[in-house]
Amino acid sequence: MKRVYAREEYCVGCKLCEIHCIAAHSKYKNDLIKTFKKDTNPPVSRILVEENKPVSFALQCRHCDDAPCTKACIVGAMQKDPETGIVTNEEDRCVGCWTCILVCPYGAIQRDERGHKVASKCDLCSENGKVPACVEHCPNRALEYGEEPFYLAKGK
Amino acid sequence: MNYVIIGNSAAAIGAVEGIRQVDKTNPIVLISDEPYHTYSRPLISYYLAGKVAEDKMLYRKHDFYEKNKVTTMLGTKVVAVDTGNKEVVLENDEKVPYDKLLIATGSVPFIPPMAGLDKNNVFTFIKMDDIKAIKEVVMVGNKAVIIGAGLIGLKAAEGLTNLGVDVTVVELANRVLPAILDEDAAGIVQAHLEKQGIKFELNTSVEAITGSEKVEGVSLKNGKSYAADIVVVAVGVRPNTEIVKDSQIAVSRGIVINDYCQTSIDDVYAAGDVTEGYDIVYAQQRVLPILPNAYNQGETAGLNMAGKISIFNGGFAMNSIGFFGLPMITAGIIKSEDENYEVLVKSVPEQGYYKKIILKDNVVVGYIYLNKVDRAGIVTSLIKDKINVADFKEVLLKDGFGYIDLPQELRKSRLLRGGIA
Amino acid sequence: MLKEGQVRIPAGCAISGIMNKKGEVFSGRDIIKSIAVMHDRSNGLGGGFAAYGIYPEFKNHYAFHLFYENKKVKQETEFVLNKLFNIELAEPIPTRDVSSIGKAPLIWRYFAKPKANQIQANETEAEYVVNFVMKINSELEGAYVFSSGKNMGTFKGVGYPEDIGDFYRLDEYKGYIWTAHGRFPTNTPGWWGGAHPFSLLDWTIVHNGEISSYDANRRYLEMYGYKCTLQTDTEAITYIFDLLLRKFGLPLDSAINIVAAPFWSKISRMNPEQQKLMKSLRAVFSSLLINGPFSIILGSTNGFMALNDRLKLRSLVAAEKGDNLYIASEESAILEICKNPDKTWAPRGGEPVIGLLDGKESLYCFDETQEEEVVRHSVAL
Amino acid sequence: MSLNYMTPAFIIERDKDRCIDCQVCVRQCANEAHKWDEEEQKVYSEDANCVNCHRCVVMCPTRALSVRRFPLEFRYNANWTPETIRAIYLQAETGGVLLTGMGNDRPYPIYWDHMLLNASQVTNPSIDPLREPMELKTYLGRKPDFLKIKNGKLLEDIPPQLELDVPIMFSAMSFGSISLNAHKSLAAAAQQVGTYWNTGEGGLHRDLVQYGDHTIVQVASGRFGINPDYLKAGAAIEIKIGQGAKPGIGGHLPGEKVGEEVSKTRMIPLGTDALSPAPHHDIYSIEDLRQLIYSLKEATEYQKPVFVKIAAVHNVAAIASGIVRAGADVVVIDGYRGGTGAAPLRTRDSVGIPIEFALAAVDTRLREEGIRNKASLVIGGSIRNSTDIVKAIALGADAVYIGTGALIALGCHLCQKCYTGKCNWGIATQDPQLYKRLNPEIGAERAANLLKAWAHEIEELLGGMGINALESLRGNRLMLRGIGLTDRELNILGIKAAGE
Repeated sequence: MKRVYAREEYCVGCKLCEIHCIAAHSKYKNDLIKTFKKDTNPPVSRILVEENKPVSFALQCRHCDDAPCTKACIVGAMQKDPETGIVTNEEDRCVGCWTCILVCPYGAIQRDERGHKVASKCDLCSENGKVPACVEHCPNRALEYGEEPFYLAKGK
Repeated sequence: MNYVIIGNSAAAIGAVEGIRQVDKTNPIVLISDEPYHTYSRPLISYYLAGKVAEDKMLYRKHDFYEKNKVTTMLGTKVVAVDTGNKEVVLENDEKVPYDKLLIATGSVPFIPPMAGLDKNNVFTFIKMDDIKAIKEVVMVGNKAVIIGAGLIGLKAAEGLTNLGVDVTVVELANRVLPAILDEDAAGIVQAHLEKQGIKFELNTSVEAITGSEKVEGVSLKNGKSYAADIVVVAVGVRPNTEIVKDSQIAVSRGIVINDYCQTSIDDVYAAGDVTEGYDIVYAQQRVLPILPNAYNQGETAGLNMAGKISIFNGGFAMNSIGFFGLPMITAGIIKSEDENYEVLVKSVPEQGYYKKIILKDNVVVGYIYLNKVDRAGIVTSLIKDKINVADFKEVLLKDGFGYIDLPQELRKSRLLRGGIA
Repeated sequence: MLKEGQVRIPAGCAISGIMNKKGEVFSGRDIIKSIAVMHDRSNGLGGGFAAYGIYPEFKNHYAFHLFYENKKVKQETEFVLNKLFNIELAEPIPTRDVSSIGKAPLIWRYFAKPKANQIQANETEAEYVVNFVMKINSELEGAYVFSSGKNMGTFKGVGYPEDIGDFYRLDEYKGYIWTAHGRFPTNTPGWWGGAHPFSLLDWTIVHNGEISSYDANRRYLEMYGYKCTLQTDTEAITYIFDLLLRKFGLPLDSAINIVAAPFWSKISRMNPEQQKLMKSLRAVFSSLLINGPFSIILGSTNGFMALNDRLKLRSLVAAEKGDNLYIASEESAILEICKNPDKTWAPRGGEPVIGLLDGKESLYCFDETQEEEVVRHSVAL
Repeated sequence: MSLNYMTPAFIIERDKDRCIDCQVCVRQCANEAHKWDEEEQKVYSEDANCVNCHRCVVMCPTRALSVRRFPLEFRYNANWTPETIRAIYLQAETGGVLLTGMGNDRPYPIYWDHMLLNASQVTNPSIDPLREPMELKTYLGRKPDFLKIKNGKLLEDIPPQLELDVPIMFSAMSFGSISLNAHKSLAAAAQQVGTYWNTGEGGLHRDLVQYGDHTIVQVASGRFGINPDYLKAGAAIEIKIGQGAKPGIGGHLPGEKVGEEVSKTRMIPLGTDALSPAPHHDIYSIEDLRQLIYSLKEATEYQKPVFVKIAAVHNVAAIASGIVRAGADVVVIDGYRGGTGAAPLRTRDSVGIPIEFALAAVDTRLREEGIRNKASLVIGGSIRNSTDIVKAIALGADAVYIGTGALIALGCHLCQKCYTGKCNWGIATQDPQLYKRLNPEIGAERAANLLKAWAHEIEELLGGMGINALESLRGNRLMLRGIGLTDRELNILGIKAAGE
């Protein structure tokens, strides 16, 4: 499946991915100014830039083939779409028990405690149906969206 | 091919999904003594507190059985397994034949002997029906005594407190949550619970439940006694091996299974709380009554039953739980057992913040995260993959410990993998 | 108004050529008829002819044809000529009055041989002659050498080519190669020297086109002592061939591959040996690529070669009949004098039509090139 | 402490209606011109730190930023301009030589812009490059006068030549002055487009040896990173005598830029200053140059063309002639607008001559001496677009070098602060936090795109002139006409005035 791959060599640590992730999942869909100025309680970013200068990279759900979060979820809210491979959390049913956080080997699931507590995670912008917002707005191609990591594919 | 599954919780559902990954057509019969559509057992305390409505308790959606071509026999109790004739025997003596059988009967409450257990308003706390029974009688202003300060006991205490019940918890151990917390962490949790009005009696146990027909109180071995309208017995659970006790299926503390989740008898598989599987932290067979383990075993069993050879390498204790807004995640060995263990601790009790990591031979074998639980799964994966952390031990406790702190090679090898790390 | 040589004048043209491979001579009447058909391709501002084999009685003498603007410059020129050459015969070139031809300059011819003692040690006879021509044309205002080969001559002037042929009485000459040119300059002062063919030694060129590489070609040529006094394409093309064939001793096909170089895409499909040669030719002589539209007929004592630019941006048709080879801007100009050719074709861009007299292997007809002589041409540092 | 008289050069304008306090600007500014106020939870500016590199402006996701000249005015004085006054303040403060980066920015005439190109009309057809082949291939190297050919075979190979698919190369910029990622970008672009990049005087990083066939390795006065392997790794060798930005001046790479990779590549100790002397101390005259040229040829078995690069100075034509006679295969002339990582301001702005004149003079001189095809002529020093190239070739250049233009393609915004090592675009820096901003894949694409775009434009212009091979433009000065030039300037350029 297509995934987002981070290339730390080229991550400039600007966090535009986080900013655009927030906007992409806010009620003001991709409108940065409204998201940050009008939404008093904007969503948490589902992508996380990890930084220890000079190294940085963005990390989000890897949509594991054998996703442990889907198996550990106590309510069956976390599911992997058999067609697309995308792991999504059905937030209606999520009770915020954080078992997914316990098992996610990437630490890619965030606690979103704005309303009723839910686990928030990357959905590959599946509702937009195109390139995830983080990849689209990465200024330095440090995020690649593809079947496999760019440089592995290139090495073939 | 005819699959029979006894049970209707995580392991049973995992098995259905495992079978259906491989075999889309052959019939699956699912038998459960509970009359309900599969529901999430851990949610019962939420249900009690009214945080989750009954229809949101479902572990899988309403159309789950239909979609997966599962014939259900809900509210039907299995009494025995006849491995010779390859059939299960029902309470009404009917027999259901199987080609492949999964036993996923879960656990039953462990109820220590004590006087007065037969009185009304003495409850256990693991099934929907337990909650429904409590809901029938509970009233604001009631007093409740909960026997056991484990996960179930404290969940019951939280649920009842939320209903306006005055709760006292009695625990034989010296601390709350003795199975998943050390003394320091338990102290923080206890203090937090006490702020919510819950009282604790530690290092003691109940001598007798008092009252006439109905519970009126409990007397403790330490001489104290408490008035009570409700008593919840939550000392622990044990594998529900009742139906196999007359069979050839090997049982130790639970049903013994191998990496394929096979029992000692051909074509009979077992998964979940009823089993005794491999604990990779302790490196021995143990009963691990936790949901992720149940699902994984169930799925593995299902895959193998349908002919796709699959291995579950074993699990280990891990829990994510929270009480009154204090989340905690713990896994593996949480207390140093001898001088071979190395313990890393960071604690700010006044903020309810506690982080402890246990290492053995530079491999993480357990941890406790209190309050700041974010990204705990990274540490869980270090346990699971037995990563040597010698090179980055000092950053394990760091706030926001993450992939950036892993050596570049390890980090890249994990991040570049699409699948599970 | 500036005349040829003071300014570059673009021109369109008609060209035509006939040769007999056996070397049998024939009257100039045919070539006049042929070029007359293409009357509309010229505008009366220039016409001319080249003829080979016309002076058999002086075949070992250089036949210099000169225009003089006045007698004074004629005297000056003859002084130089006498100093450098032994003159066998000097006479005005015979002409007849043609009403359409305006005022003509003084037109003289000299049959002469170089004075051996004047030739420098490191100079060939041909170079000696070339240097003389360059000197007269660049230094003596009003004198112009327009023909300098042996047993051949060019005849040109301001007017329609058929009238120029009539004027020079070319029907009375007999040659085995004839080429002709009708000119359509866009702007001209009508100077006789500016008409075509252009000639140096035995080389003559008639050319139709306007080359866009002119200044690149010119500046390269000037490094080798050529003086492009006329600023015409024809002059530059003549010098290019003179440089490549005579001075550098390159084979004709190499010269063609320089001036109408095959495209790199074509070279890339050649065998390695050919590729190496082509790359070297193009790399070393890149400044001699003739770019832009042209069709030319390069005449020499041994034959002629007709060539189009590599994109074939100008028309050019060839035909054969018996021993005769025809070439012209338009097929009609051939059919006028050869009703039923054995074969007619339109040469591709960059693909030469080469007609050689029987027994000749090359157009080049000057001193034999020796290995050591070749070395001498390189510029010493 | 005493009062610093310097005032900010730029002012950062933040549109508060658009700013979302996302701090991208804070994270991106190496000069700390943007800061985060933790208490106020707001982004604010330190104008004095701003160098106007536009990194923040371009990165700002809401386009909330703009940078303007600081509005502070001095009393009008045509003589004592603000720049002059500020230079004095700075020197009074520091006691040092004024340093700058990039090329001469003074308003001297730009002669490229005083030359116009020809096109075909009626008498000669223009050529449509989309329909007809259009050839830009160029060979650089010494050409013999003639070839020995027998029976269709070349009897003697011609001297080594560089084959260029476009007449544009990337000029020398050392690893040290620019980042490894910048080098990678240029090297990969050169390979992709079929041209060459130049190491500059900083050696060849091991990651770039793979691009050797498209690399010109430089030998300069410091001799950094030079050994036989280095010389053989490239396709050609360039001896750098001088550069347009600072004729007569050596180079100085401060020790803090000499990190591990630079140190290894330059073969100098970690953290030491890399000083390139002003002259080569083994070249004090032209005959010494000949020795070096032939030493390098010997070392590479006469397989590599040797370039000699000089700055365009007053006597450039005679010097170039000497260089050709000393045996150089390619003469490189760098005009006074050429860029640099660091140069004394006064040298940069006042030494040398325009490349247009230098080129015309050198080409004319070499032709007069009959040695023009003994060496190819490459020029650089502010080639800004494809018409500059077409004009340069018509004046007589074989090919051009681009440096500044290539860096602009990679993201340079000409803030002229290369010498600080804090290039926010990841180009002129060795800071790992900064150089990773230049992803060489993107850089290579952009640099290659620039060359391709210019090549297309050159083809269009050639087609318009009725030319389908670049060599027919080379030295074809009739294709040029001057506009707004004096007779003397026209004469030096060897071109006619428009209308003539």
